[in-house]
Amino acid sequence: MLIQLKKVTIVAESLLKEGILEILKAQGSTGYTITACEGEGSKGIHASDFEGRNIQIDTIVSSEVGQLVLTAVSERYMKNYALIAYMNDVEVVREDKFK
Amino acid sequence: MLIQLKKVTIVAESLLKEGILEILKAQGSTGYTITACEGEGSKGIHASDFEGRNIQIDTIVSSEVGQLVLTAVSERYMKNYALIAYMNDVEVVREDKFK
Amino acid sequence: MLIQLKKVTIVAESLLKEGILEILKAQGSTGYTITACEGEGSKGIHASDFEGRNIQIDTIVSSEVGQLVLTAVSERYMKNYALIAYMNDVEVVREDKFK
Amino acid sequence: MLCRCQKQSGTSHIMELAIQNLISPVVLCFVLGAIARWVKSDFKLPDAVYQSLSIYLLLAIGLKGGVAISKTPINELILPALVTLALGIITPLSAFFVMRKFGGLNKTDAAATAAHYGSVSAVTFLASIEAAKLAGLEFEGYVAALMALLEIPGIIVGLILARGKGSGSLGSAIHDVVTGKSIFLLIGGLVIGTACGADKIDGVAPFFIDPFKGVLCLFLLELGTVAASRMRDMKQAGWKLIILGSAIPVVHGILGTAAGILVGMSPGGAAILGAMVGSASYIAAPAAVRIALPEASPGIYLTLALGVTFPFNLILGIPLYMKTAEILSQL
Amino acid sequence: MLCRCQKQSGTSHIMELAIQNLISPVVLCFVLGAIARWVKSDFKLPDAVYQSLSIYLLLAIGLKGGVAISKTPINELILPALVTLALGIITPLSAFFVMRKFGGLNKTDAAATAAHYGSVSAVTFLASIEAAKLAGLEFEGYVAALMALLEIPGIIVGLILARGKGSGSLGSAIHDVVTGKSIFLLIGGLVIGTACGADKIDGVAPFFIDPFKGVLCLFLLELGTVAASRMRDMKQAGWKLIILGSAIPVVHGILGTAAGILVGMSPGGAAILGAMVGSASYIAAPAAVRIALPEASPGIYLTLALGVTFPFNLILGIPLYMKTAEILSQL
Amino acid sequence: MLCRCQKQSGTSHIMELAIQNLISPVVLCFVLGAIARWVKSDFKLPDAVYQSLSIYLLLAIGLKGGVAISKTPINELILPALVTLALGIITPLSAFFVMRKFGGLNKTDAAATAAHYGSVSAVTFLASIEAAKLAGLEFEGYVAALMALLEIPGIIVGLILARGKGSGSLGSAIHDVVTGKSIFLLIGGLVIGTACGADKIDGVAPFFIDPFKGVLCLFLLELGTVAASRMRDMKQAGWKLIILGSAIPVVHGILGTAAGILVGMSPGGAAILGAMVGSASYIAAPAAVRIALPEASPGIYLTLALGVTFPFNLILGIPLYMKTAEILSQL
Ligand SMILES: Nc1ncnc2c1ncn2[C@@H]1O[C@H](COP(=O)(O)O)[C@@H](O)[C@H]1O
Ligand SMILES: Nc1ncnc2c1ncn2[C@@H]1O[C@H](COP(=O)(O)O)[C@@H](O)[C@H]1O
Ligand SMILES: Nc1ncnc2c1ncn2[C@@H]1O[C@H](COP(=O)(O)O)[C@@H](O)[C@H]1O
Ligand code: NA
Ligand code: NA
Ligand code: NA
Repeated sequence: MLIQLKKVTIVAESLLKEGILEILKAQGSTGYTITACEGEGSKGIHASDFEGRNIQIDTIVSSEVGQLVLTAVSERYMKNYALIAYMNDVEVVREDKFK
Repeated sequence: MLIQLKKVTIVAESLLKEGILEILKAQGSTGYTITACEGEGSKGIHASDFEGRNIQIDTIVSSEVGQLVLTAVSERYMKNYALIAYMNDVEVVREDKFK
Repeated sequence: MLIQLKKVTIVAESLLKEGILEILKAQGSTGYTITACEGEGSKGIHASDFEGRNIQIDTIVSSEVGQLVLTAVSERYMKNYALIAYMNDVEVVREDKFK
Repeated sequence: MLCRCQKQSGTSHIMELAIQNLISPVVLCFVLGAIARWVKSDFKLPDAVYQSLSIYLLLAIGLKGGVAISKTPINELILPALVTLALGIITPLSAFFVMRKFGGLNKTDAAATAAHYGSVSAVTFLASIEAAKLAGLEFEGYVAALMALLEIPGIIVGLILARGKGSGSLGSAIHDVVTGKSIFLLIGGLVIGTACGADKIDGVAPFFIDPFKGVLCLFLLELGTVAASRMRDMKQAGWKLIILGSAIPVVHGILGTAAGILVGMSPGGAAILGAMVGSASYIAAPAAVRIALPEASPGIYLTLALGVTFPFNLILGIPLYMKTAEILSQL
Repeated sequence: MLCRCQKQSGTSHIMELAIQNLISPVVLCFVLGAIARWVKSDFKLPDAVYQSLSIYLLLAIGLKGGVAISKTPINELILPALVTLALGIITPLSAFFVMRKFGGLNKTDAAATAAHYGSVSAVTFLASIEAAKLAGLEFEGYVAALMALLEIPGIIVGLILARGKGSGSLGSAIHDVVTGKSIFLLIGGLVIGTACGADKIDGVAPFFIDPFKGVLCLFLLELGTVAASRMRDMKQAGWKLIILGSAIPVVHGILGTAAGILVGMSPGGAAILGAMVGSASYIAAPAAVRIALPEASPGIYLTLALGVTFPFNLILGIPLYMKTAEILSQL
Repeated sequence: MLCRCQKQSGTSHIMELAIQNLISPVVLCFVLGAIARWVKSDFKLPDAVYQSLSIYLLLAIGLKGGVAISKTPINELILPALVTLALGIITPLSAFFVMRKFGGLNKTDAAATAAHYGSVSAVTFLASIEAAKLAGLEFEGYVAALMALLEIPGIIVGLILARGKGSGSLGSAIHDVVTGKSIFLLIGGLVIGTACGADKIDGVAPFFIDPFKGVLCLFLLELGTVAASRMRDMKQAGWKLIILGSAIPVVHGILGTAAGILVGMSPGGAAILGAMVGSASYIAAPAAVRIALPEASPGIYLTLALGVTFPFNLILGIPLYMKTAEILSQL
């Protein structure tokens, strides 16, 4: 009953929200979950405190879509923006929700 | 020293909080962590903005309890409510906290 | 292009924030993400609601650093404080960000 | 002839009232919020603050209403209270009937929608108070108590109408409704206001009373964005429902206004009662219905309540009920 | 005979005071919050807003106190300040002694509890001010400065009492206490208020002064839910401790009141000082103690401070200190 | 000789003004926030509340400005508006030139910085209003409208200056700027204020007008911590840039003040215009620049705007512009 899928997680400055969600949609993700967060990494400075801190975007996708999303996000944003992206295996109920 | 357990994650509209926590307890989970989040999926509409957005509930459990929780939650809520549920492997310190 | 690393997750009462971040730095983590959360576990009581609820700290690290962080955190805090800690595998883009 | 003449001047008067009503900070903030959504602005009131503004508004309504109750002889309250309760039982029934007969909804969806039209929208209530003030109409202070009375029965009648269709026990549903934060705070505020009376509430007036209208503006700014999202979902509801979502408030609103005049309320108070009766809840009812009637479609009841009926009342309904009250009071 | 007679009328007066004190928006909001928890309402002030209300209250107390200091000749301040400092050193010692001797606590738990009773509860302080105003008592404006003075020494004495028992350096613990947000904001507000004086603070009065009491209501609504949770944990503390948690504030409170009268404060000011001395901190102290004394059980010190002593003072303690001040001032 | 004499007394007057300006709740709250960061206090206004305060301030500025517009004959507005637009085009050019020539920045970084200096800091604007009030200077109510005018062109000019260097379309960048929440709320407030006029805005004054300055204090408390973090990043910017970050506001500020006097504004109004022109945006501009010019380094433009120029203006710039206005108006 459980199906093996991937959870892709992207942590980025919140200004990138719209752009990342566009990528998700374009690559075939059917849904996402956003959480507000803070953090520190290699890029110390964030654009604007008025815009809120970081966001974490999770999306459950197939392994292929996961690869595509990671590639697209890192190509578009990794160089100039504060962003990390990774994925891990998850066992999911009701796979039809994610297709 | 590290023990292999499961992390079950449930993302759902926040109205379901009490019900989901009841299920967790009933199935043998010893603790949980709740995070506020937003999201989109197959069900576009949430019941009430006054009640807050989505919640993400994580619980660290044994593999068996994880299966039970996923089954119980999806049977009770998946049809009519906005909800996804999945689990993944985690290596945990101090397993006695989770029994 | 994807590299296998570990994501260490620590959920703790928020008073411990500074101390945990010190440990992360000392053990060689290069970044972290903090999310506000609530929860329940074996220790029912938290020190002060004025100080905010729980926090969840995620850090992407190598397997060795992950072990060190888990050991250090649990040795220093597990006995007296509300805290859980675990880690899981993640596949990461651009490993150079985490070294 | 006099009647027709009156009617004409009445109609023009309604337009004036409507325009005067529209050009107010409260309404314009709602419109600004909707525009924010339409032009895809990234404006968004943080969730925590939006929830806190709700808490503030409900508690403040309660406190104010409680002070009014503490000043009103009980026998003046009884008749309006009874009539309000009656309307809280009648209007979900009529909404259910209309939604089944003309709206083509199944039993559960019709009952869920009925629960919303039977209950009351706190913000419509507040907007009608502002409109009454703007128009220079006096009204009874105890209307906030009537609002609390009107919130609950409609929801319960709606849930009863849906019964048989599986779902949990009515008892626990009622517990949820009454302890749900919106009704809990409203009633809590009423009790505190009544117990403390005007003198002691005066000390908290610079927080709960004076800035109230401004807080309402901020709340409506966010509500405008939410309502604009709902308006986008209108296709799901369909044109038939959208027309009904404008017709029902007119019927219920005029009924409520007439009932208010009948039991001797002032024109202002009757119009406010009309606005309440004509309004559809989108805070207390959705939460209760979502839990008790999970099969009902939020795409229908929420869109009707927040996307259709609320803006309709805000812009056209309230002036209409005020005009109705004026005409009826002169009979 | 005169004395006994006075005592009787005194007793009845305390009941009146207690009831008058109870029926106020501030106290009733606290009760409403506790009820919310008991009936399992889903009411909850979002964390971010609750924290911000704390920030507001502490800064506002500071500003107000600062203005009062700027108006008070220093030599008037010296004696009350010294006596407050002395009480901040004596009361943790007495609380420690009692908790060890009669409470059966181990050294660490007793010291942790002592730190709480040695420090002060800002909300009890505020409630005592409201009660004094309600009773028509005048008081010295500089009491807020005394509160700031009273916050710190008790915590430090408590930490010293626990020493030897492992734990980190006292120096870093003290740094944490002083830069902890609650004390930082209070002192910051005092300095700003003193530097600016009444005229310049007037410009921010519509935000920091006028709505203050209303904000306090909202804060107490949430604090009521938190305190109600603590009351549930009372089993962990045990009956003996609960009795001590009511006895200590009486002793400390009367001591503080008497000291206030002795150094020439007005009855109102002395009663407020008594309420402060009798209160137990549940904002600054828990945070400091949790870090510096991790082995101490929050199930004991938090339950005592917030679940027992705070409601006791709110409902019975404050009227008692006011009556005490009245009697002592007539001697 | 008269001139020199005047100049001397002018200089001393500036110090007095600066000190009087410093000792105000608004400035001291900023300083307190910075201290909080320096002593590593855990004070932190929750993000949700900080964002909401921004929303409140921008909407309130808009409403107030709108009321002023509704009272001002249009022909009085035209000249100041045109001059403001011109300054919004000139100042990014001069800042770009200076940053390229003397600051050693590459084209993108210079353009990004220019966008900030061409736009305006709402909080500097507010602080200059408070300072003018404190100094007893009258000013034109429509300055808030000028601020809205000044926000946008500078950003657009900055983005044009950077062009060629890859990046997306200018059109979508402009859409982002105009629908960005800060400018959207400011303009929305202006429209609502103008449409409603003084009478109707009066009803929301106890929320949007009276407590405004106090809210500003709370906002500045948090902004102080943010600015203090930026000051730590100054090494990244380098001394040359820090000096330019103080010199540019002086030049632009005096230019703006002189322009204001020239078009017949009162000394107070001209000084406020000067403060706006001399200020660098750290709300609207950073968000726009970050999206449209990703290669530009926030470590430079943010540090200059928030870490250097904002505190400079708050403490020295504003008194300087006021003195300048006074002198120029006497010529
Ligand atoms: N090693 C890490 N572990 C967890 N989160 C990280 C790590 N590095 C960076 N982050 C998160 O990603 C954001 C952007 O990272 P960076 O681009 O490295 O500044 C940071 O603000 C953190 O929230
Ligand atoms: N593919 C997905 N990845 C991550 N989160 C999802 C996904 N689909 C749905 N969600 C989350 O689960 C909630 C309910 O989903 P749904 O029932 O599909 O509307 C959404 O609001 C999202 O927060
Ligand atoms: N089994 C669990 N699953 C997920 N989170 C947990 C679990 N147990 C504890 N937690 C989290 O860790 C915090 C501290 O746990 P404890 O020390 O057991 O009180 C709790 O408040 C929860 O947020
Ligand atoms: Na209704
Ligand atoms: Na004390
Ligand atoms: Na500028």
